[in-house]
Amino acid sequence: MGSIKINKSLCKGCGLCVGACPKKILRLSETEMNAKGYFVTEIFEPEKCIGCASCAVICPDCVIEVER
Amino acid sequence: MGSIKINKSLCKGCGLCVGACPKKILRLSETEMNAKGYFVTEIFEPEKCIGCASCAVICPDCVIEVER
Amino acid sequence: MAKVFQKSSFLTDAVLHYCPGCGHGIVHRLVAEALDDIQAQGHVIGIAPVGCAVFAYNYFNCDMIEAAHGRAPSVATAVKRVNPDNIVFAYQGDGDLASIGLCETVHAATRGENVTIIFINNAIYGMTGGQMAPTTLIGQKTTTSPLGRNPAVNGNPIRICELLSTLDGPSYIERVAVYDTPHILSAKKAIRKAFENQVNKKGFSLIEVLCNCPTNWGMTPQQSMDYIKNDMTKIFPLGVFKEV
Amino acid sequence: MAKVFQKSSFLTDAVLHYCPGCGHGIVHRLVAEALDDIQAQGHVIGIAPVGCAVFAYNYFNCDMIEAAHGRAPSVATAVKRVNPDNIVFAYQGDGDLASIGLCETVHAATRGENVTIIFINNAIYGMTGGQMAPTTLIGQKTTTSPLGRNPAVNGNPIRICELLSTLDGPSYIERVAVYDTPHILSAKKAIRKAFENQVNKKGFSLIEVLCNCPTNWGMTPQQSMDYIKNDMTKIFPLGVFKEV
Amino acid sequence: MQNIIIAGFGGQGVLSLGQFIAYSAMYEGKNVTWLPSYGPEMRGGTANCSVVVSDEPVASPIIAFPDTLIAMNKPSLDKFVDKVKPGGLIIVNSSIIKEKVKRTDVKVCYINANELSLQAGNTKTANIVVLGAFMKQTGLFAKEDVIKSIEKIFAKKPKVIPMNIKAFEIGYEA
Amino acid sequence: MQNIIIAGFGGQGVLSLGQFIAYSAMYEGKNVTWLPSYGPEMRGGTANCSVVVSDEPVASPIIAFPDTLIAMNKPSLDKFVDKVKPGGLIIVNSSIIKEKVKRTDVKVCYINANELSLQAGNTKTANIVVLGAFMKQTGLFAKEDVIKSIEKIFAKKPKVIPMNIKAFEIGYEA
Amino acid sequence: MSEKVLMKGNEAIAEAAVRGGCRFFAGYPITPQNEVPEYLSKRLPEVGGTFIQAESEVSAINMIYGAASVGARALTSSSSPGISLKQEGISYIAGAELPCVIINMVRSGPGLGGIQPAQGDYFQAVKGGGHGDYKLIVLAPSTVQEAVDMVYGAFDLSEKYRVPVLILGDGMIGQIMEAVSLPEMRDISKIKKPSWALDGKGSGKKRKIINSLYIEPDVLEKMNIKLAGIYRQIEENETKVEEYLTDDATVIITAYGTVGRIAKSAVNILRSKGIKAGLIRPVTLFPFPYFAYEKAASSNNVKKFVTVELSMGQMIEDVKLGVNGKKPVEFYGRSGGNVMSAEDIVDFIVSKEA
Amino acid sequence: MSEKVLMKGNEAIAEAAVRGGCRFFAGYPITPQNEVPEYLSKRLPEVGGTFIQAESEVSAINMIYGAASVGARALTSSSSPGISLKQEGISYIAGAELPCVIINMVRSGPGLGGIQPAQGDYFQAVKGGGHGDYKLIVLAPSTVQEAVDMVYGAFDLSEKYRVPVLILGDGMIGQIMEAVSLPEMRDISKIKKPSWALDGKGSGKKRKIINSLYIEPDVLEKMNIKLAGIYRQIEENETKVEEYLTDDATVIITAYGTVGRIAKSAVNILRSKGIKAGLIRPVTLFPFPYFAYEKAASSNNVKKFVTVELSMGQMIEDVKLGVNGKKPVEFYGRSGGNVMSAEDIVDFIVSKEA
Ligand SMILES: Cc1ncc(C[n+]2csc(CCOP(=O)(O)OP(=O)(O)O)c2C)c(N)n1
Ligand SMILES: Cc1ncc(C[n+]2csc(CCOP(=O)(O)OP(=O)(O)O)c2C)c(N)n1
Ligand code: SF4
Ligand code: SF4
Ligand code: SF4
Ligand code: SF4
Repeated sequence: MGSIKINKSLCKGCGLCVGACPKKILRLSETEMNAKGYFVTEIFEPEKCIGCASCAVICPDCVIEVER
Repeated sequence: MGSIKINKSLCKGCGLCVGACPKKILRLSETEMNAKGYFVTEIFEPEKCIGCASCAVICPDCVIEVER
Repeated sequence: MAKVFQKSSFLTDAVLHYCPGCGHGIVHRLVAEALDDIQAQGHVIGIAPVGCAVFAYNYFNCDMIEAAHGRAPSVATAVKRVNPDNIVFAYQGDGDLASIGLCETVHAATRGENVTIIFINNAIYGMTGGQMAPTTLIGQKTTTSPLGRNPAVNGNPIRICELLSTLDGPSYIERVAVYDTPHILSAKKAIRKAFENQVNKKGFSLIEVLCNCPTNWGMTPQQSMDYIKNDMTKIFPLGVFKEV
Repeated sequence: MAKVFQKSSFLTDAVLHYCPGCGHGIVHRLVAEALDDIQAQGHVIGIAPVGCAVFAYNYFNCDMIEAAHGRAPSVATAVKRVNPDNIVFAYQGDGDLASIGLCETVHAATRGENVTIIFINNAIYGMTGGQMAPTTLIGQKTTTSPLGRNPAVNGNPIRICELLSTLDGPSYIERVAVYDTPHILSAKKAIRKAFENQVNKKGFSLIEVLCNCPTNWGMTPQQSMDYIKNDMTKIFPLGVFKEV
Repeated sequence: MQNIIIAGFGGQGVLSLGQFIAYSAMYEGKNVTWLPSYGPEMRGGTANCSVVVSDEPVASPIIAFPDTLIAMNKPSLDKFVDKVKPGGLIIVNSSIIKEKVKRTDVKVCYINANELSLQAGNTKTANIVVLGAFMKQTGLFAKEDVIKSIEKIFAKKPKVIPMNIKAFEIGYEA
Repeated sequence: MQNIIIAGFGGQGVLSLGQFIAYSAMYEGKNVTWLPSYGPEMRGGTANCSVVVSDEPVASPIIAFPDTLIAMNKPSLDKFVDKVKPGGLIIVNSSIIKEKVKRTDVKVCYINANELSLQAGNTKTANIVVLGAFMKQTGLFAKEDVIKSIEKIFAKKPKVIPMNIKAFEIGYEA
Repeated sequence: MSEKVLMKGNEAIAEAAVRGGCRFFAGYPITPQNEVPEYLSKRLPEVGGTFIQAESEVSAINMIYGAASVGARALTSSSSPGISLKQEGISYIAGAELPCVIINMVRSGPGLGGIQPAQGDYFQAVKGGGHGDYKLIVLAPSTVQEAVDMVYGAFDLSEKYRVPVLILGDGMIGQIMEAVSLPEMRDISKIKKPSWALDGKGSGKKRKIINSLYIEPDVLEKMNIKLAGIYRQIEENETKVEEYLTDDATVIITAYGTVGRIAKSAVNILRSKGIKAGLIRPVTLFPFPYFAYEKAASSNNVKKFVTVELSMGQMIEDVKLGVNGKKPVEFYGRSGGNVMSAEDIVDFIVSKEA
Repeated sequence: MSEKVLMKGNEAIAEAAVRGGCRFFAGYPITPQNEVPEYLSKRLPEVGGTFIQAESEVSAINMIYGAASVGARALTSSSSPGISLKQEGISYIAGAELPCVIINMVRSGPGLGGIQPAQGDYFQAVKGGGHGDYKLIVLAPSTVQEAVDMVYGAFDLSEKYRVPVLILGDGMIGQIMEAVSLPEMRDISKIKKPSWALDGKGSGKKRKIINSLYIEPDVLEKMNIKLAGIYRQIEENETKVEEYLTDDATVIITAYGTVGRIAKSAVNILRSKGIKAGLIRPVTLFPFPYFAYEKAASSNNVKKFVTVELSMGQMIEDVKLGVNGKKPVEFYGRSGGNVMSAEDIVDFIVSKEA
């Protein structure tokens, strides 16, 4: 139904998207750190994404692009 | 019933007391000028004074003392 | 016969420098009488503004501070905090309080400083010769709104009582007027209550007094009193805006 | 599949310097999107404040002016008067707008200047490291109210929307919040309407955005969003306060 | 060069009297400065101005020792009487100042301007009456030129011109 | 005299690492200055501080050429590596900095502080691990004295003292 | 040049500003400059300009910052305490390289002080009352005509260097009436808006930003060095001084602004008494005409300098820096709003000669 | 003197103020001095004092005016832009002869500038950024210990003359940590409130008034003359300077505040290279130790002076006034927040020698 593109280099690992996703399919990585030193967000069940853009709307850093 | 004392040297001839007096017994003199160059207020029917202090209450310069 | 009216001992002997018929003199007396009434003599500190009342320190018979233009609320705040047992009041015009000093006014109010502010709203800058004030009425001619205040260009009058009443800090806000004897007597009551509130540590109080400036309004003193009554009170309604 | 969400072209490529989870980034995007929506590109001048958003001139993809602390409303006033065809907005924090710049805010509002102000109320001084703001909640700990804001000592929070709504100048005053997606979407609507009002020459509009500062609140971003929802909105109720 | 100080109560028109002299000077092609005293009080209090008329550009507009003093009230006379240069002129508004100048080394001209102004129809023209007296005494400018200045100055209020010319002439003849 | 620059990301504890050295110096009766860089950003960005330890009163707290550089991340190493005095010391947090220092005229000590700190029980003590390594390498103060400083500094939070002493010793022995 | 008209300094200055292209004024009432805003409140709307009575001097100077940012020829006017309040804003304007014209009709201080003429704000004007390294171009008119001409040209000057111009007057120049020739009205449509001025059209690479924040020390240092370079250029090109009978003078009186003209009278009187006096009157206070003092100090005729100010002694420091120890520099000042007459200056000098 | 403690400059200063009797603080946040208000927001209530975070710097300085009027030992603190906003208030305080202590932790300017250490506010501090003829006592600490000692004594000094004291620091002195001995806590109950301080008891002839308005020029002039007399006394009694190895020096480096200590390192390095350098470090900037320069300039050893500042050159004017043309005065400065190292100064001097 939907898909998101995470620009990980911009992510600050704030986790707001994680809380905002109605499908609860986002989480902060425990291993992947970007150049800024943040553990970035990741989508672990991308097939469940409904493209609602909740994550993108709350992301303060325009990290996420959404398609539907 | 009442009586007023006008400290003419302080009077600025603004005429507010004239308007405030319910008995209409005050007026600005046309002849008596004080040292500051103002035509001062005067009471022309002192016997009618009821000592209500309206004149004194509105006088900005504490020119009038009232007894009753 | 007994004296029913004489000059308050809270006023000095200095001759007021105000223009003939100027309401500043009336309000000075009311403040003095209110302080008399609450027997404040010996523990009062007053703050004079920059405006026609700049020489107020010559007139009130108590310790006085001459503040910078608009900053009396800040000065009063500090004085009261340092000397909480003193009765502290500021006496300010509309340019002083509502224009340059608005930030200080609102913040002293929201802090709920336990001081009393006497706010003379004469809708004009008297001292500097009749420029537009933040409280100048729409249509009113001043030296800097020569065609009459036009809201599109010069903005709208500020209603200080209404504005301050949105804050939690103030304990007592009332607007009064001095255009005739009954209103002068009510004004006195309001001022006295404001001081009583301070004694009772209720916090910030402000009394807005609608006042005249015959000189810069270009009117006789009596006309100017009528203008307060007929025109000013329409925009600035009298009454208690906050009391806690 | 079509793009349903991508970065607004009204934002530059510069990487935001804000802390992780800071709502400034969200509101930047909303402002940009609103300007996109009304197709303002090519005639916008923005004013950045002094505060965490001090670098906003790097982020909005339009002509920008960096104002002195608190003075953005004065700068905006002048810009709009000189260039009435530009869309002029100021973006200000609570220290900037409600503390040092309160006088400028109220006077631009009462003049009814046809500008739009985006007011970020995060209840703290972010940039300088977490001092008390005029909007800090009672009990809230900051570096200058280390025991929690105590109204008797530190005063009470100021409600800007309520205060400005007592004036005749403003045409549109609303308070919104960005603590979750639905509220972010409403916030966007309000901001867009404020800009539309400017286009329609309705006069002064201000949107207060309840925002977070996880860093200086000492919370995680998500906790800080919950704090807006549960605590801030109690003191600062959301809604339209004025619309003409 | 003529250095003139004009002083009196606020409201007596001392500033505009000075301006009349200044305008006349300008219309005659002279250099002139007019410098008012200014105070914080709106009404009442005293006012004065200094007028310097000169063929050369005026260097200092400040007058320490006037050639002429026009005193419209007592305090003003008292304040400036001793500053007038020996051989100078003092014009005294005798409607208001009842006493005489004691100095013998100056010329003194008494003029009851308030009363005379009534003849012109309005006490507001008392200062113009004095202007007339001043011009007569000093012969600084031709009478016709001053009248022309009055006409120019009042060009926007033509109604008051005759009254002011009359006042001027009364003062000139007095 | 020892001039030390400590640099890394904000949040890596570089400022407090510098303070530990400064406290130890003071407790040993030395003169010391600790000077942080400070920036406008609340989170992220880089941070560094300069510590000067001296028997004499410290004149300049500004270090142009440090005796020792403690680099907690790559940008910091790059920024300061060439400033270190020949014969000086560079301590590199090799948990984060993967490459080697190319200079051959300085002593370089690599320490994987983040991993080692886990042994102490908390990655927050990575800076204390580095402190240990620094003390071992420079022998600036006696080990016992530094431990005493740690105890003093944390006097108000006694719970964390053992963990920090452990981290220090891990670093010292590494 | 038109027919001469008799005008008050304040009004003449206001009219000259309009004729010089001023289309924006923001200010706050204060004696003794009120005629400037009062005049402009009527005049500016007539020419399509904007007059705003700001809520304070702080707001006014920031309005000037805004108006200048979008290329308007912007003017503000005040007197001493009000100018003090503007110091932060002035520093911002200087830091952002915005042109504008600021008038200070100086009154007596410190504090609320008095409202009579004074020159106690020399240091503030010339050394910088605000924070940081910046300069204003400071012009000191001694006659209304000079004030008119200065103000008329001030916008061009300010735009040329992107440095604010301060007209340092005093209550006297504001209140005096003199006959002036007003320069002709400039056709504002022919004055090009500066290329850096914002118009809202910016986006992407063509975005324009007005700013004084340079968080990187190296960048800010470059800016400081750039500004210093501009100030040096101004010193080279714009320094103006009036010298009067200095060639054979043994005593050099030096004074600026209205005191300059009083001092000129004093020179005349002294000469009539056989004392060879001369006058150096700085017309620009920044840039200061140090060279005139250097030259005079090197002359064998000159025995000493006498600095005359309406202050306790401020410009005298610059005079001394110019004289550089070569000759004695004396001081005669009045303050508090008292203005010396030419005779007072003469007395001072004669008494010292004796 | 107690055991030494390691403290940040800002905090040490705040504690020293409290120990010196400070019981009132009003200020507004600004980097790099925030630790002063933050520390005091906790500390002052502990000792029964008042801490107010004012709504602006303008309000803060007027709170100081109020607190000082009633005899409190009042302190405010800010950094450059904030100090600019305080100029009107400072002029009022000086005009009303109120004692107080003002801290400026200078950052780089002009305008918003940057937040790193600078000395670009020298003119503002020393010549008077506000309007009118007034002076502040300006103290420039070069170490945290000196700052502590200065602040501790500043209230006494300020009350003695009824002249405000300005501590001119910079971001570096505020942020640096050094070991300091804190002076003992003064018993505030033993510090007598000044007799002129208001207490509300006044009436009739015993009324007390705090004021800076003197509408009569003669009265204001007397006030100006009185103040000038006080400033002269201060010059006589309070001028302080540190001289280091000046006796045989051929090059005199001169610098104040934190740059003074950097310059001291430079002197040491230069001496190790065989160049006989010495240092004059003004400890008081007003009163300025002109005499130290006069003396050095008269010495045959001294070939030149080098003024080192974190500015484009401000104190150099006072140095020149002291040297009075007798020897050349060179300038080495950094700005924008860049701070020179001792080596930089050495390089500058060595390069000029070559
Ligand atoms: C900083 C500053 N700005 C301006 C002034 C000039 N000024 C003196 S009184 C005044 C306004 C007075 O108006 P208001 O407060 O309404 O009082 P009023 O004279 O009408 O009683 C102004 C602007 C000043 N003294 N200081
Ligand atoms: C005149 C002046 N005073 C103080 C400062 C310091 N300062 C910078 S940002 C700021 C406050 C920022 O708080 P706020 O406006 O709430 O914005 P936030 O950082 O929370 O977004 C202050 C006081 C300054 N730059 N200029
Ligand atoms: S678009 Fe919606 S469903 Fe998909 S990840 Fe984002 S929030 Fe979750
Ligand atoms: S909201 Fe944005 S910045 Fe925050 S974790 Fe998600 S993608 Fe990253
Ligand atoms: S100018 Fe107006 S306010 Fe001032 S004294 Fe006169 S009448 Fe009163
Ligand atoms: S300090 Fe607060 S307001 Fe500022 S960027 Fe960080 S989170 Fe946002």
